[in-house]
This record gives sequence, structure tokens and C-alpha cells, in this order.
Amino acid sequence: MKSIEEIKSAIEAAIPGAGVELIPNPSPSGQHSLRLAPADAVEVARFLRDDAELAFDFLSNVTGVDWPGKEITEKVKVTRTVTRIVDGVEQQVEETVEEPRKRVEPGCLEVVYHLFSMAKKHGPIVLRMRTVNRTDQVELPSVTPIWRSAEFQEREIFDLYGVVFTGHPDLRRLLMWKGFKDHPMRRDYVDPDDFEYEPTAHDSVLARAAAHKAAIGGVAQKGTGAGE
Amino acid sequence: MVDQQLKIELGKQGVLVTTIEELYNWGRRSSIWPMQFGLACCAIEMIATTMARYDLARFGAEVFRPSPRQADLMIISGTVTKKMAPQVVRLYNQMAEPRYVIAMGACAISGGPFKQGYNVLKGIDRYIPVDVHIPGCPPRPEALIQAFMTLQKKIDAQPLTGEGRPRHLDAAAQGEFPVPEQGEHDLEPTSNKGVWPVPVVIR
Amino acid sequence: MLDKPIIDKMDQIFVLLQHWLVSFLPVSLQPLAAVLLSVIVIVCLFPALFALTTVFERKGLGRIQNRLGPNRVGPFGFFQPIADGIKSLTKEDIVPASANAPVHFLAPIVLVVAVFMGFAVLPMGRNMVLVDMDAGLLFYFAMGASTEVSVFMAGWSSRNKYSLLGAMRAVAQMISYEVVLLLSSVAVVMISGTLSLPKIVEAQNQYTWDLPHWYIFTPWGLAGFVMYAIAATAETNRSPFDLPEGESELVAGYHTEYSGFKFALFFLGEYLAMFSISGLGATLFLGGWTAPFSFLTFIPSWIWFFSKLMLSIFVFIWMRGTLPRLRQDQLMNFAWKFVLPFTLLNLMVTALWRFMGEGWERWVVCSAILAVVWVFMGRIEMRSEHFGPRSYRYAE
Amino acid sequence: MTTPAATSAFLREKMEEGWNRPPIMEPDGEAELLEVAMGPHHPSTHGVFRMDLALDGERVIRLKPVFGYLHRNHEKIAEGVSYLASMPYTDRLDYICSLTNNWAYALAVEKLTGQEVPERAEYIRVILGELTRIQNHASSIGFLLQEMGASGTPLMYAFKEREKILDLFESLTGSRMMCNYMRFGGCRVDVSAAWLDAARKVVAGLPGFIDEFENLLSGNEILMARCQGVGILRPELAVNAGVTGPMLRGSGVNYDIRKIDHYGIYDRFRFRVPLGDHGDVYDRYMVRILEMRESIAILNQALKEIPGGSIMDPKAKIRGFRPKPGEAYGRIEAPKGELGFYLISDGGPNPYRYRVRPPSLINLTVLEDMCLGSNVADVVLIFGSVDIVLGEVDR
Repeated sequence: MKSIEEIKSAIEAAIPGAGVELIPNPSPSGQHSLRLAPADAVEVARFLRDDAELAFDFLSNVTGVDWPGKEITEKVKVTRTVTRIVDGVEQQVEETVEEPRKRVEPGCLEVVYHLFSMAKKHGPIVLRMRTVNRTDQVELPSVTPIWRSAEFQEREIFDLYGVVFTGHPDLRRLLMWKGFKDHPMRRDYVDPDDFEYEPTAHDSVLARAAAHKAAIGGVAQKGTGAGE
Repeated sequence: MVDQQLKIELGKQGVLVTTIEELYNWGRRSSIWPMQFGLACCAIEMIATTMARYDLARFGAEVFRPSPRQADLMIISGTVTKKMAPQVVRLYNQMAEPRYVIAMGACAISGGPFKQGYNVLKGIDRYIPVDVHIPGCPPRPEALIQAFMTLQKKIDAQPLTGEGRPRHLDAAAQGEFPVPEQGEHDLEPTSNKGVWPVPVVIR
Repeated sequence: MLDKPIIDKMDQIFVLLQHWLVSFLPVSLQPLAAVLLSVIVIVCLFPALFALTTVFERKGLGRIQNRLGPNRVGPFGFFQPIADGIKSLTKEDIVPASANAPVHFLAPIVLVVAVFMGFAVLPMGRNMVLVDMDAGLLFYFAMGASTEVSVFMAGWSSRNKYSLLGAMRAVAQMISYEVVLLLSSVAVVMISGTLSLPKIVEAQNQYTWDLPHWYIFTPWGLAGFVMYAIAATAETNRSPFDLPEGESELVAGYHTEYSGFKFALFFLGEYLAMFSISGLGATLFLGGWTAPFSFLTFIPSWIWFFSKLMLSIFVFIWMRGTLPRLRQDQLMNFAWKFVLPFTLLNLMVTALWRFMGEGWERWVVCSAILAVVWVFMGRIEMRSEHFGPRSYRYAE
Repeated sequence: MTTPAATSAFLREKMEEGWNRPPIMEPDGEAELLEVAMGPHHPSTHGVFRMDLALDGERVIRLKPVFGYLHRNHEKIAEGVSYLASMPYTDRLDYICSLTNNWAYALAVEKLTGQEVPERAEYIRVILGELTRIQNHASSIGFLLQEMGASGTPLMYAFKEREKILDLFESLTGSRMMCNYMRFGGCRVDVSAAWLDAARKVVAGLPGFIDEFENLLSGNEILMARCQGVGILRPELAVNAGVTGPMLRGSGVNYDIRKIDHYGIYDRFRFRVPLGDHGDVYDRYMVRILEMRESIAILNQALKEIPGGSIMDPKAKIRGFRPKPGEAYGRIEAPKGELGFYLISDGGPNPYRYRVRPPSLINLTVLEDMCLGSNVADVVLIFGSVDIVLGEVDR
């Protein structure tokens, strides 16, 4: 099998202008991946399947990953003009200070594909695609027309992560019920508060127990530990 | 009602004395047909219980009826998810009285190892009354047989009148249980207050 | 050996008992009382046999499957059906809100009544027949046909999709095999020349070298019996033809919506149909109440009848424990493309048998025709569907 | 045989026509379709699965599977607990063969961390994995026959043998079904010589069992008539739809991950991969039977050659197990097909992303294609021949 760099250059040769980026994987597994630009992902996928040498005819696994927006606090050097009394006279002085500044790194939803070849018996090659953000621009092209095995897995990712696959023939929720509104595999999902916490030594659980107690209200929970 | 002492005496003399109550309880306890209804891992142990090694048929309970109308016993064998819970309650409503429920395994009792899950119902007794709980994950077939015998003992001890009579002989008792709706975030309501009051945690 | 009068007394014990009981009544009432008495006996006996058979079936299936079967309720589990009965009687009776209540109620009753009517013409021993009708066989099939109606009533009135599918299957299957059942019996009628069941038995009650002249021991009789057995299994919805209630496909088929005692009646009806159709099979082909060897005639005739009946019940149970189920289209194909043509051929062979007169030639000719056609048709059937064992290749 | 490579021109051409969607069935004439929801409570759906059927008479016009009735949030829970704490949860994925699930997960973590597994542990894994395969195939055939309407007898025979294998599991791991046995870099407890003797005894009895099973079933005309030519799956579609395991090999595609990846020590054993040529229910059934025989061959070799030594990588860490950031996809040939685990580590004690590639779910992709135009009775049969476990489908 070709190395990942060779596959990348093969893709670039076959589809000029295809946005392919090599993402190294530092773990000992050595499964490096290629990040595709969503715009020409279907082209690339078709090439990978139909190329006689690569022949990735078997899409094994489709995964969604949630990368929530991170709030990064960093120190930035800022130059500003301040009025200060210098030598008894009020003057405008320029001065450079370090100031903590919060920056929100936008989150995204990522979909990871693991491809193998049954004809050539090689693999895997890992592809990934990212949405623009996590809220409104969550469309990615569907590869179901190319590999049918993506059908249910993409539906599952739509259900649990909220990625909308354009071109999917039957995009409905797979696991949760029809009227369900949330995307529970997202990392900021808060599950409904519907169980009684058992006595435990973990403070975080006790805090949730107290919140639960307050929420259900009125029902006496004798000695829930948190209160006593 | 025949005095218990007198009955034993008569039994020694070869006279069999019985009452309608005993006959009725004997009949329904000896012929409990479970519903062919498996949910998860425990279903495999439930099947194993009916197989040659453990043979639930010895108790006359191998007649697994697939139709809820003809079944007496519902073995909740495994995790009840929020997507499945309305169906379980509906099936229970479809069963004919007298009907019994065994909650088999940790998941059916409380959600078990999957209790933290967003789609897992934290115990089926939130919606329907359960006669026997068996702990275990999954319980061994012997445990299911034990539960079965416990249920038989429970039936035997039920008087037909007065306090402690079976639910189906109590005109005031609830016959049909409300089926929960699947809401936007959770089941609505999250429990049937008539069956399952929110428990009081005591330490 | 017992002396003759005692043997005769044992043989006729029920008949004599009936006469003795009836003799207390005024003469004008005697015929009515005799019939009533017999009806009561039949109505009590066969449900009791049904109860016994369910235990035997459950234990027998258990033995086939390496397990014990019911053994906790009463001695050796023999009180199991009593408990089941008490439970069924006291269980809540549910009529679905959208069901057609009168039809839903009538269906099991029609089934049981129709099946019971069939017993009226079955000779269960020497002189032991409720109504010695000249057209007894015709009456029997008329009653048998009405079981289809009840099954369809049940499936249709329940307003359940599975029930409806089950009812549709049941009607298609029962009507197809009803034809075979009838035609395979016609062969017997052609030879014996009578539609009366006691006379058919009498015709078989002869012995050559201790061996009886049962129709099963003739080429056409054997073929007819096999066809009859196939049709009877389908007619009573037993495995491998139990499609109308095919548990794995249709939940419980036409009786999905029945609970409590109505369901028990369906259960009863199925077993009674099994008894009556086995009884008829025994009467037509196995010599009814006659003994299998002339030196065994001292055993009362009714014992022979019931042992033949129970033997065929055992075969029913055995098949249930062994065979998977056929599919609807295969079932119909089998009925119309194999069983029915073969039964028709059997009718011609029977005619040939009748007109070839006594002698060994007819044995050779009839056996040869039937055997050749059997093999030929079976081969064609298998080949046209490309069924057969396969070989498999391996990759290293 | 048509390998996917040989037909790739065909594939490309058909793909343009959109063939990898199920064909559209038309009812005969003006027939009104009967919509039947089969499940979630239905005797033959192996648990809580639902098929929405549209029937014309008994012919299936449309079939839509509905999942999620056993969605137990395995992945979400695993992302909140440590790596080791997910091991018992993997048992409950495919609850008939917990040991292969353990193995797949351990393999994925070992790939993520680069841990070595001692030789003895590898042998134990192979022995347990193949025993699991045998009991899974036997019970899946039993369930298939149950669907076919055999009142329990084949299932009882299968479970009789399964109980013997479960006894072995129980005496080794302490649990009949939920074994929780494999660890990252080895196994939990060592096998004793007595256990190996017991295992040899059980394995020695297995060929007799399979012969008995085959005598009862394989040559049965009704079974042949019901299974042959039913639920045909073309190899091209099977590959395209990601079908794996006995189902794929029943369609004639030679793809066994034991032979492809040589994970563990599978390159040491001599065994063959049975392939079917028709891709129907009967081929799937026979491939399972023949695979059981091959598993016995592997077991005999493994039980003979098992070396001494340690069962755990000495460098393996149990407490404070924090793999370096990175990701790994590990897969094995589970009895039902390719079972893969995809893990992303961010350096913390919990996996950042934990994903199970469930063979049962993906094998069901082609259910509609196989069932369209056939009978209701065939639907349950085809469904049974896919051999799914709902714990794995919905996770």
C-alpha cells in the first residue's frame, strides 16, 4: 500500500486543487489522517474508491467527534497612551503592558472515516472533515452515494452530533425518538435530571444531588449528606 | 374458612380439604405463562433458563406466549430505554389480569450500569408495578428460577378478599397504566406517581 | 386366554353400560337418552384426553430436547393441565375496543362445536358410534369445512394485522388441503363402496394369515394414507404446516387477540381437531377399531381405536419437535403441484385395483405405477427449485 | 468467482445509476398496502428491533428498520470514565460474545499506547475468542431455526453445547456471560493446567456436536427449501455496504480480518476461510457451520502449543493510565463481523472520543435490499441469518 504522503499526492494529482491536509497522529498506532475540504470531498472519495491501485472499496467506520469552542486566555502585549504625571506635569505617555485577553477558538464538528480495501486487502486510511462551526453551519457532504455503509452511521452522527449530511438519501434520527430535540453526544449536552443520587463521597455528585433535590422540590430527602 | 389445625388433622385421615381460594391460587401459581419478551443481555439468560440445563418447563412455565393477551408474566429482562418504555407500559396494559412482572437484572431495577445514560430509564417500576426484583448483571438462570418460585409463594399467600388481595380483584385499583409520552428532552411524565412515589433517601 | 363371553363383555362394556342406564327410563325416552348419554361421554372424554395430551406433548417435546418437561405440579406434573384450565377460566377476557365483538365471541365456539360434531360419526369401537349415518364421511367433511369459517372469523374480527394475515393463511391452506383430504378418502370409498364409517371398518375387519385387511397394506391405501397424513397435518395447523399461527412471524396468528378462556377454546379446538382427524385416518386406513393381528382380537376394540389415535398424536408431536416450518407459497405449491396430482393419480390406481380383480398382478402394477410417479414427481419438484446439498470452497 | 476488483467497472457503471439504493418495488395492480410494524415486541426480532413493513398480500414492498430501542449510551458513558472502566461495558455490547468485545477494545488501546502482549496471553485470547465464536455461531443457528418454526429443538441442542463453553468461561473469569477478562497488555487471571485440560475435553466433544447438529439440519429438505435462494446478497453490494463477517463470506468475498491483519498471533495457526457462492441464507448458515469446524482446528493447535510465561505486559499501568494524545482504530474479526474501536486520547485519564464500529448495525444496512419482494416469513429468516445482537446495534 502507498504511504499516506503518496496517497495525498495521488489525490492532488487526480483532482487538481483538492484541499487535502495531512494530519499527523503522534500515537504509536501511526494511523495518520488526511483532512479533506468538504467542497470536493465527494470527488476525492470517488477517486479513492475507483482508483485501480488504491481501490478503497470498503468504508468501515464513520465517526463523529465534537470539538467544542475553547476559551483561551492568553497574555497580549498592548501599547496604549496613558495620561500620567511625569515630573509634576501631566503628559501623554506611551507604555507597553501585558494584558490577559480571552479569545474564543471556534468549535467544530468533525467526521472521521476509516477506509479499507477488500480487493487489495490493505488499509486503513483515515479521512476527516470539519464543519465550519457547531451551531448553524454544520453541513458536510454525504458519502452514502459512494459507500452505502455510511448510510446508518451518518444517520447516527446526525442524530447524536447534529451534523447535517447533504445528499444523504434518508436523513432521519437513528437512535433517539422522532420528537427529540438535543444532540446528546455533544460534549455540552446536559442530560435530564431524572435520577436519585445514591449516597457517595464524591463532591460533584453530591452537588448534583442537591441541585436535583431543589429541582424536584417538596419531597423530603432526609439527610442527603449535602445539607448536613 | 377451615381451621388450619383441623385441615392438617383431616389430611392425616386422608380427607383433602381445600377452599376456592386455595384452588384459585394453586391454579394461577402453577400455570404462569411468561411473555416471549426479551430486552437485552438478561434475555439471553432468560432463554438459557428455559433451555435443557435449567428447564423452566418443570414449573409448567415453558409456554412462552408471544402475544401479551395470553401471557401471565412479563419478565423485564434487561435495560429499558426511554425509547422503549412507552412500549413496555403498553404491552403491560395489553396483558390480561392476573398479570405479574419480574424485573430481571440491575438495569430493569434501576438502570444498572447504564444508569448515567441519557436514554436509559432508571428502573421499570417508575411506570408499572413489579412483583419480584432479581439483582444481578445478568442474574444467573438459577436466580430467575428463584424469582419464579418467589412469585409462586407470593401468589400462594394472597387472600382473595380484604386487604392484600390481588390487584385485579380490587375494583378500585388501577387497571390501565398511563403510557408516558416521548417529549423533546425526556419522557413525560418522568414517572407514574401512583406507582412510584419519589423515594426518600435515608442514611 | 379369556373365554369368549367375557371378551365380548369387555369389548361392549360401554354399549352395555349405556343400555343398562337407559333401561331405567320409559321406552319413549330411551333413544333420546341414549344419544344424550353418548354426547355427554364424548364431551367429557375428549377434553380429558386433550388435557392428558398437552402433558404428553410437553413432556415428549422435553424428551426430544434433552430436558424433563413439567414435573412439579402434581405427581409427575400430571396436574399441569388442571392448573392451566383453572388459570384460563379465571383469566380476564379482553375484547379489543375496535374488534367486532359478536364475531370475536362466536369464533372459538363455532370452532369447538364444529369439531365436536365430527366425533358423532366416528366409530370408536365395535357398535360404538353415536350416529350410524349412511353418509357419515360426507357429514364429517362438511363439519370439518366449517372450522375454516371459525378461523377466519377469529382473524377478521380481531382487527389486528397479524390476525388477519394468519386468517388469510389459514383459509388458503385449509381449503387447499381439504381437497386432498377428501380425494384421498374417496379412494377408500371406491373400494369399500360405502360412505358409512362403521361399514368401512367392517370391510377391513378380515384376516389372512393373522394379518388384517387394512387398506394401508395395499399400494393405493399406503399412498392414500401418506397423502391423508400430510393433508391432516396441514388441516389441523400442526408443525411443519403451522403457518396460520406461525409464532416467529405472526406473533400468534389468528388468535393473537384472544385471551383467557376463549384462547383455551382455540387450544382445545386444535387438539380436538387433531383427535378427530387422527380417528378418521385410523378408521379409513388403519382398520378403525380392529386389531392388528387376529390373535389380538381379545383386546377390546375401543382400546385399539384409542391406541391408534394416540400413536398418531405421538407422530404429530414428534414432527413438531423435529421439523421447521414451510413457507406459504411452498405450502401451496406442495398442495397443488404434488399432493393433489398424486392423489388424483391414486384415485385412478384405485380404480385399476378394483377392476384388475384378485391376484398378484394388481399388486405389482399398482405399486409400480405409484412408485415410479412418486420418484419422478419428487425429483422434478426438487430440481425445478434447485434445492439440494451444496459444496463449499475454502480460501487459505 | 466475482471478486469486487474484477467487477469494479460494473460497480462504477451501476453506481452512476444509483444502484446502491434498494430497488423500488411496485405493488401488483391497485392493491392497498398493509403497513405492519414488526417489533419492537415481536418474537423473532432478537430483542427490541422494529421493521416497518409495507405488504402487498404477503409480499414485502417496503421495509424500514427502526433502531434505538436499546440505545444505552455506551459511548457517552465511556467518554466519562477511565479507559479500564469501559471494559465491563464492552461485555454488554454484543452480550453473546463478550470476550471478543474485550479483545477488540484491548487491541485498540494497545494500538493507542503501543503496549506489547505476552505470548501466553495471546494464546489465551485466541482460545477464548474461538470458543466464543463457536458458541455464538451455534446459538445464532439455533435462533435462525427458531425463526424458521422449529419448536426449540435446534436451539436446545445449541445451548447444551453453549453451556459447556460458558462453564469454561465461568471457571476462568468468574462470570458466565459478562467476562470482563482482557486487560490492556494481557489478561486478568492466568489459566491453570486443570482449566486447559477441561478446555481440551470440551473441544474434543465439539466435532461430535457439530456432526449431530448437521445431521439434524443441513440435509433437511424443509430447511433447504426455506433457505436456498432466499435473501440473496450480491458480493458487490456486500462490499459497498460494508457488510463483514460470515455474511460477507457467505456472499463469496474472501475477507477475514484474522487473515488480513494477522492481529494477535493468528498467522501461526493453520485454518481455512469457508466461502459461499450464492450469498443466500443457506450459504450464511453453512459458512457458520464450517467456521465452527475451522475454529476447532485453531483451538486444537492453540491448546497444544500454549507456552508458559507471564500473562501481563510488565510495563502495563493500571492506575493512572493516561495514553499520550493521539488516536487509534483497532479491529478484530468478531463472530458477527468486523468489530472496531476508535479511540481519541487527549492525554487525560478518559478517552476523548470512544467509538464502537458495530458489525451488527452495519450488516443491517442491506436488510431492505435482501428482503424486498420476498415473503413475510422470509423476512424473519433473512433477519435471523444476519445474526445481530441488539446491544451492539444500538449500543
